[in-house]
Amino acid sequence: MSREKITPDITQKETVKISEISEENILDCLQCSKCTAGCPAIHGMDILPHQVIRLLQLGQVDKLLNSETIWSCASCFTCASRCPRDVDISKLMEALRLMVIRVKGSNKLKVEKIPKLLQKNMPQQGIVSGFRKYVK
Amino acid sequence: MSVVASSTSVKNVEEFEPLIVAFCCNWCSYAGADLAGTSRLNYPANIKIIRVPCSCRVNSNFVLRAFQRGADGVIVAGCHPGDCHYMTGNYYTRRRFSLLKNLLEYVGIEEARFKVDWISASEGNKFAYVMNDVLEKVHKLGPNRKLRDSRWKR
Amino acid sequence: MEKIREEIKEKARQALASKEVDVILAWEKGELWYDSYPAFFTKEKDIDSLVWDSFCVNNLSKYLLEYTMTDKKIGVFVKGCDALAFNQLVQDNRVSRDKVVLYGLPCSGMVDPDKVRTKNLNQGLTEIKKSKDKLIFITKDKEITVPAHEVYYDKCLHCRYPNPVTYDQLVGETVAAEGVLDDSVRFSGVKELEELSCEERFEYWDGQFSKCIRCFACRNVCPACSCKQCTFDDSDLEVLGKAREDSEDKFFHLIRAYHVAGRCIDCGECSRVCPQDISLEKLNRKLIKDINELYGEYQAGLDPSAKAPLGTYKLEDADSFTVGEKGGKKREKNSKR
Amino acid sequence: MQRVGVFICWCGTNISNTVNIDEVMTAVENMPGVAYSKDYQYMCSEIGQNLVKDTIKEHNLNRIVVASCSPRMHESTFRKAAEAAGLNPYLLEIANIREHCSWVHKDKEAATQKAISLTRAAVAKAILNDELIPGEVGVERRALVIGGGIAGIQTALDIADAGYEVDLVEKTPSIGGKMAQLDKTFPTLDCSACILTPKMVDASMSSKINLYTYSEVEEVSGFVGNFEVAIRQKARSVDMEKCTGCGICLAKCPIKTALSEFEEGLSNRPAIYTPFPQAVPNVPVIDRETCMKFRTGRCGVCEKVCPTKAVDYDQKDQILNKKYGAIIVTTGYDLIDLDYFGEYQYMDHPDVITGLEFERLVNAAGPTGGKLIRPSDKKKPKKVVFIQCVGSRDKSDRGKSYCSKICCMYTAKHAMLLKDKYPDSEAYVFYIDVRTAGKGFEEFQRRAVENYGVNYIKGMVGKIFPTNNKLQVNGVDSLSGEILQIDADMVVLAAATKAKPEADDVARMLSISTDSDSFFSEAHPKLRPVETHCAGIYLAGACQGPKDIPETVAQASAAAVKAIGVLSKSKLVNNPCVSEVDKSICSGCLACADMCPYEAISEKIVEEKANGKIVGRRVAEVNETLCQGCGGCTVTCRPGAIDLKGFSNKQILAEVDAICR
Amino acid sequence: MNYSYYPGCTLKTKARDLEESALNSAQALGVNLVEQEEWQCCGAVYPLASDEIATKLSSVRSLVAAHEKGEKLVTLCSACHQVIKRVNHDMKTKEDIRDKVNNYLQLKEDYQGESKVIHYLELLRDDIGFEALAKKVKVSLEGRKIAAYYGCLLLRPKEIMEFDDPERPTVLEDFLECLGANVINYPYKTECCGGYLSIDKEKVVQKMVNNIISSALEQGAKEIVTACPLCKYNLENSSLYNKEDISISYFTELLAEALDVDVKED
Repeated sequence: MSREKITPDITQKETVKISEISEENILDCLQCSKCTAGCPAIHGMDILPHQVIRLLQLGQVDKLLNSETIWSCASCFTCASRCPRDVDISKLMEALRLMVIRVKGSNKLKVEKIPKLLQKNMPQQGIVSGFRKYVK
Repeated sequence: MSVVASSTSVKNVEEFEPLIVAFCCNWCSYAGADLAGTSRLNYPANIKIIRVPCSCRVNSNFVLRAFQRGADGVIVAGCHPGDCHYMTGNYYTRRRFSLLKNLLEYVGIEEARFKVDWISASEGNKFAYVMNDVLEKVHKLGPNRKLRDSRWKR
Repeated sequence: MEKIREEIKEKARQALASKEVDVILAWEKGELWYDSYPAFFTKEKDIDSLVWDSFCVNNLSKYLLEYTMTDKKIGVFVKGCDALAFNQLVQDNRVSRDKVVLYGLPCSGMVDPDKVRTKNLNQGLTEIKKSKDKLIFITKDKEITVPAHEVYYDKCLHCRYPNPVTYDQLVGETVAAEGVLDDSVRFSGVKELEELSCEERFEYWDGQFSKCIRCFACRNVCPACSCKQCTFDDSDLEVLGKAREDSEDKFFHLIRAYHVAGRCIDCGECSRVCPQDISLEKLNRKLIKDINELYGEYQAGLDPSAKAPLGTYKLEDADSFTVGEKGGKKREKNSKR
Repeated sequence: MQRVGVFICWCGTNISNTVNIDEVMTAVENMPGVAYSKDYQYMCSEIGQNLVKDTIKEHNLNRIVVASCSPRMHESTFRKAAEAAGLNPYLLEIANIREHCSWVHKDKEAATQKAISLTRAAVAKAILNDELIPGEVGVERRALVIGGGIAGIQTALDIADAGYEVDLVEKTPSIGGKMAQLDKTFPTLDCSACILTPKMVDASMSSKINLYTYSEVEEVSGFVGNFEVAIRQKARSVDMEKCTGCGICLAKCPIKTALSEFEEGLSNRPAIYTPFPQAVPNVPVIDRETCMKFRTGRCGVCEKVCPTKAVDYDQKDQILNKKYGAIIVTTGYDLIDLDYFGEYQYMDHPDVITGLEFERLVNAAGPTGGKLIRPSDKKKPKKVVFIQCVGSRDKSDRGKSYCSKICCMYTAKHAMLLKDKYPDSEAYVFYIDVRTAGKGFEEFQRRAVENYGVNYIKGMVGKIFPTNNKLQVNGVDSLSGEILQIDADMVVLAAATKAKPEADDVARMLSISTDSDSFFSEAHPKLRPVETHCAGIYLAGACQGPKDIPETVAQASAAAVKAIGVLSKSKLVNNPCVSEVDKSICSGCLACADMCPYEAISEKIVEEKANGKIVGRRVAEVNETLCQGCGGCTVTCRPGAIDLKGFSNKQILAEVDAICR
Repeated sequence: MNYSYYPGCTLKTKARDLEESALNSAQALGVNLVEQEEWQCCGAVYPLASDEIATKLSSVRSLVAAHEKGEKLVTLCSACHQVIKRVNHDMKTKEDIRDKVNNYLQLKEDYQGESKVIHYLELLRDDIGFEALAKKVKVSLEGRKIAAYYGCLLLRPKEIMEFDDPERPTVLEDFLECLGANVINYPYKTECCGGYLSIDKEKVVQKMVNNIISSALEQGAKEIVTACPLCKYNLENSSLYNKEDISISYFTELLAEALDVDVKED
């Protein structure tokens, strides 16, 4: 593992874009980490929810776009409903996902997978939501 | 800072120097203007302030008189609703001047010439911003000829 | 009308005889056919000259101001608009309700002498009779029937309160409020002007105001203008000069309208008496419309115990100047781009 | 003939750098009415003031204009100078050519012209100034303190010490407030009762202090020096004079199940009760809502057992009308409701408690006699989790956006008290930030960590999952990113503080203002911290914002001094810039009276001759001691019959004219 | 009483029992759930991004249709409910979205969020009332140990869903109680089942559902009820799930049972 020095930068284009898509003010967050503490899907996350905002505050969007975290968020809104600063992280997660899948050819869910899912008796609702979350 | 930039752009035009009369309540807006002063925030010298105890002291007569005497714009500034030093004064101000503002517009006086706003003692920035904003708009409109007394020389 | 006239006289006589009142305030016929002017009656025998006809347009309520400095009890006849005016005077503390006995007179409209002249109906006119929605002009040798609305005052055509909103005794029967119009008609003149450009509006009003000869008839007739001394007559403060000067005319009209804001009963008397035909009602109604829209429907003169819109407030009041902030301008509904 | 003297200040270079003083001097000389003008570098200095004084006499000046800094700065300075020279101080006007001119403009020519214009307006106004003489009004030399917590007690003691009478009104049956509920106090850990109860006794013993417990202030009118207050003394159902506080009634009362307010509902009390054994006064009250006698008409045990016949079921509420010179508001605070914080299980699990409940649980006089045990099974807790910022720094609609200020310290205290009682126990504190600004505070908190081994975790708790006999606390250590699960025996929540629910009503009653969180607003956040915008009404303690005991007591003493300042005067001087009515043109419509926020305008009947008879005519009249001079009434008056002295219609119009020249 | 009814894709396929039991029980309660004509799939997840408009249109069409009929719009599936309710909230409160959508749809009259969207549970609670419902129970569920599982979508965000307290909801418990059941309380009833993560993150979902099931089992539950097909699917995929120990059904199935309404068995 190697560690690089970074320069905090909140003004960069990607951060602004994320603020625009999510309409959330990342500066509202005071890093209490309540989001992380309550997140039920935390086992699948390499970067913790409060760290997601912290990295945004530092302008480290790339790290987030390559993270497993944004694909592990179930959009259950537990974080948003308990946030003392009224930050809806689920919207930030969505913005980050969109930043990835809006780039051509970066869909996370392949159509080939569908028949198998249907065999598994998965409700249509699940497949449709997966499509909405992972595909553009 | 945009406040400075806009004021200089106004200055460049030589021919028309608007006169703006601002009625400011002693406790909030006049103090806000003082704060703009102590913070050295710039706004054009065309704005001249008259101190009143409360925005509810400002009579419609005063506003019209200023226009008659050649003012190109008039501002009434008071404490934010709920913060009035006299508890309820500016609630009356709000009703009185909501009507006067609409009435002036109705008889064909340009909307931007009469401004009412709430500026607290801590809003030096807002004071400078509002003054610049009004001046800029009035400047675009040109001199007030509609209400001016033709006999009055400035 | 003729029948009611006798009832009125009877009522007046009885009131004086029984000492119910000391003075009766009603109308009396003048020398000219259209002249029915306000008159005070103190003696029973004078009642004979009391009149109630199609020309009793004068609002008697304001004449009560003459009696503010006495302890006399006055009986006064009030039409719908007069009753609103009366309530407004009570609200303004200018008339004591308990010193007045109100005789309510339902009224379907008063005749505009100008319209009669235009139709040349005044030649040899002896009497006007009413028959349903028609008026019969009777001269020595003939009778001409015309639809009433052709000769009524404009302001009567749009009357919203043909029946008195307050009275002690009602004379005659209530009339159907045919002329009652919704606000879209009432404020149509205002709306038309509002839709013009700023310059067009100015041109319109500049034209109106410059006609003014400052005779103050509008003020003098107005039931909301009841001050002991009018500010325009204050020679010490001199808010208003004497010269004929455009800016002074504008000042006068804006302040006059503003001073009656929230107290104007919309009786239309100011426009009626204006010798220069300035559309004062469009100023007054603009203020009424704004008050209704910003602070809720309000009819001056309906309830003398109500708070005048400019004499009260609500914490959550809207305003017309801080756009975008809380309590800001109402958003234009449904603006399709 | 008005002879105006104009004095133009350079303010060193503050004004003269941007305003051409010579040009202003030349312009001033030509202004109508100006008899003399003079400029000087520092007009506010002693030399400058003497210059003003001397010239007034020398040149026989009768109006003064000083063109200088803001009137909010030096108006009073120059008024005093004018007065010293024998001139009525209200004949002076200030032209603000510093804050409103030289400091905000860069263009020297424009600034100079504006300075001339502002000075011209001041001259025009000054010419119309009248001599104004402030009215005087007597002072009721008694203070009212609303709220009998530590703030109220301290204020009352200090005022009484200075020799003035104080009435202390407390809503509950005893004084003492929140502090009486506390066990130990940070940062010294001395026992709260040990330092509070002597003060409570002092207050009750003082000949200058009248305690009105179980009472509420119901109505306030009047003004500084002369407040009129109605106090409702609720029916105690026990005669204060006869009761000896023997306590037999408490023991015999058949109702035992009412929840004790003082014990935060952790134990029960009878229907006739004193909140706690050290209550002052030590006279019980009957809680009529739970008392069997009041509910069913049967019982009457307390009346029977009372040896002094003090129980009186027929007692009624009494209204006392009293006058005061000053009022001090010390109504304190509450903790927020935790109904909407379901994830902490406070509403659903008995072993999740608030900090205040913890105080009672560790207190020797508390419901467990000082044994710290779990409310559910009365067992000793081994692992206790403390959660800070429950609702504090929370701008969502279930919390409060501010820092509650006391929680960091009391949580450290609680953790240490736990460790003191059970050295083998474990304490975990979840926090967002630890704030220890205060004398000895940082050392105190560090002691918890370093000496007591309290486990501080920077992070929050997501949710508590109650399992069969544990509270599974799920949280995170945000520094390491480790997800934590602690099987706790007890959880203590540092619930946010909030203003009393009735604070807004109290504010309305007193005509003082509150901030968006319903805490009372001080007149100036830095320079007038215990005053309100309403003269003669002062604030102390947590009703003004979250506060600890040392701060509260300091503020209480400060408020006392302010109140004493009023009480020590035999007369108070009013602002003479008040409204007056020209009765000759007043129509008596009283629109002004309706609008007046101070009820300073009333109806008066003047007698006049009309038609040969004397008749009464209604006009408006201003009570100059009530009028605060806002001038709102003048605008309601269409004919201008009511006008504001010092800011008259004529004066303001003259200013407008002068500015527009 | 007539309601507009929005079924959604799953109820016509994998969750037919949810729809049938709901419709039949409604009929027994004198409530007429009229399926909307030509309804379109809501998209299953509410588009959280501010710049996505097209994905909201299908919901708006249903909302408009209900508005035109002057009926409340009833949903059964939690996901549909969340999507439609939130889109309606946007139409009510977000000017830019409202303008864009109205511009696109070119309706006779602009839609401004006038419709009221309710979940079938809300219909039972607020329009019929649990007290009245209890009186109609024919076969009491007495003695059955049932735990309610809420999931996320009905409860959060609470300002928009306005359904119940998101941390301590009671509507399902109240519902079960009025059917006579022995309600089991357990702290995981509002924790997420993993939702769509089961497509790709089965391990994560396993942890999530196991927590829920074990907590319910620990408190002695024999049955779990839910309102959402995906929740049911995920819970049934838990490694701890065992039909003998604990069964999972839709709340409407229990309702139909209690009202003694026939539901066709597949």
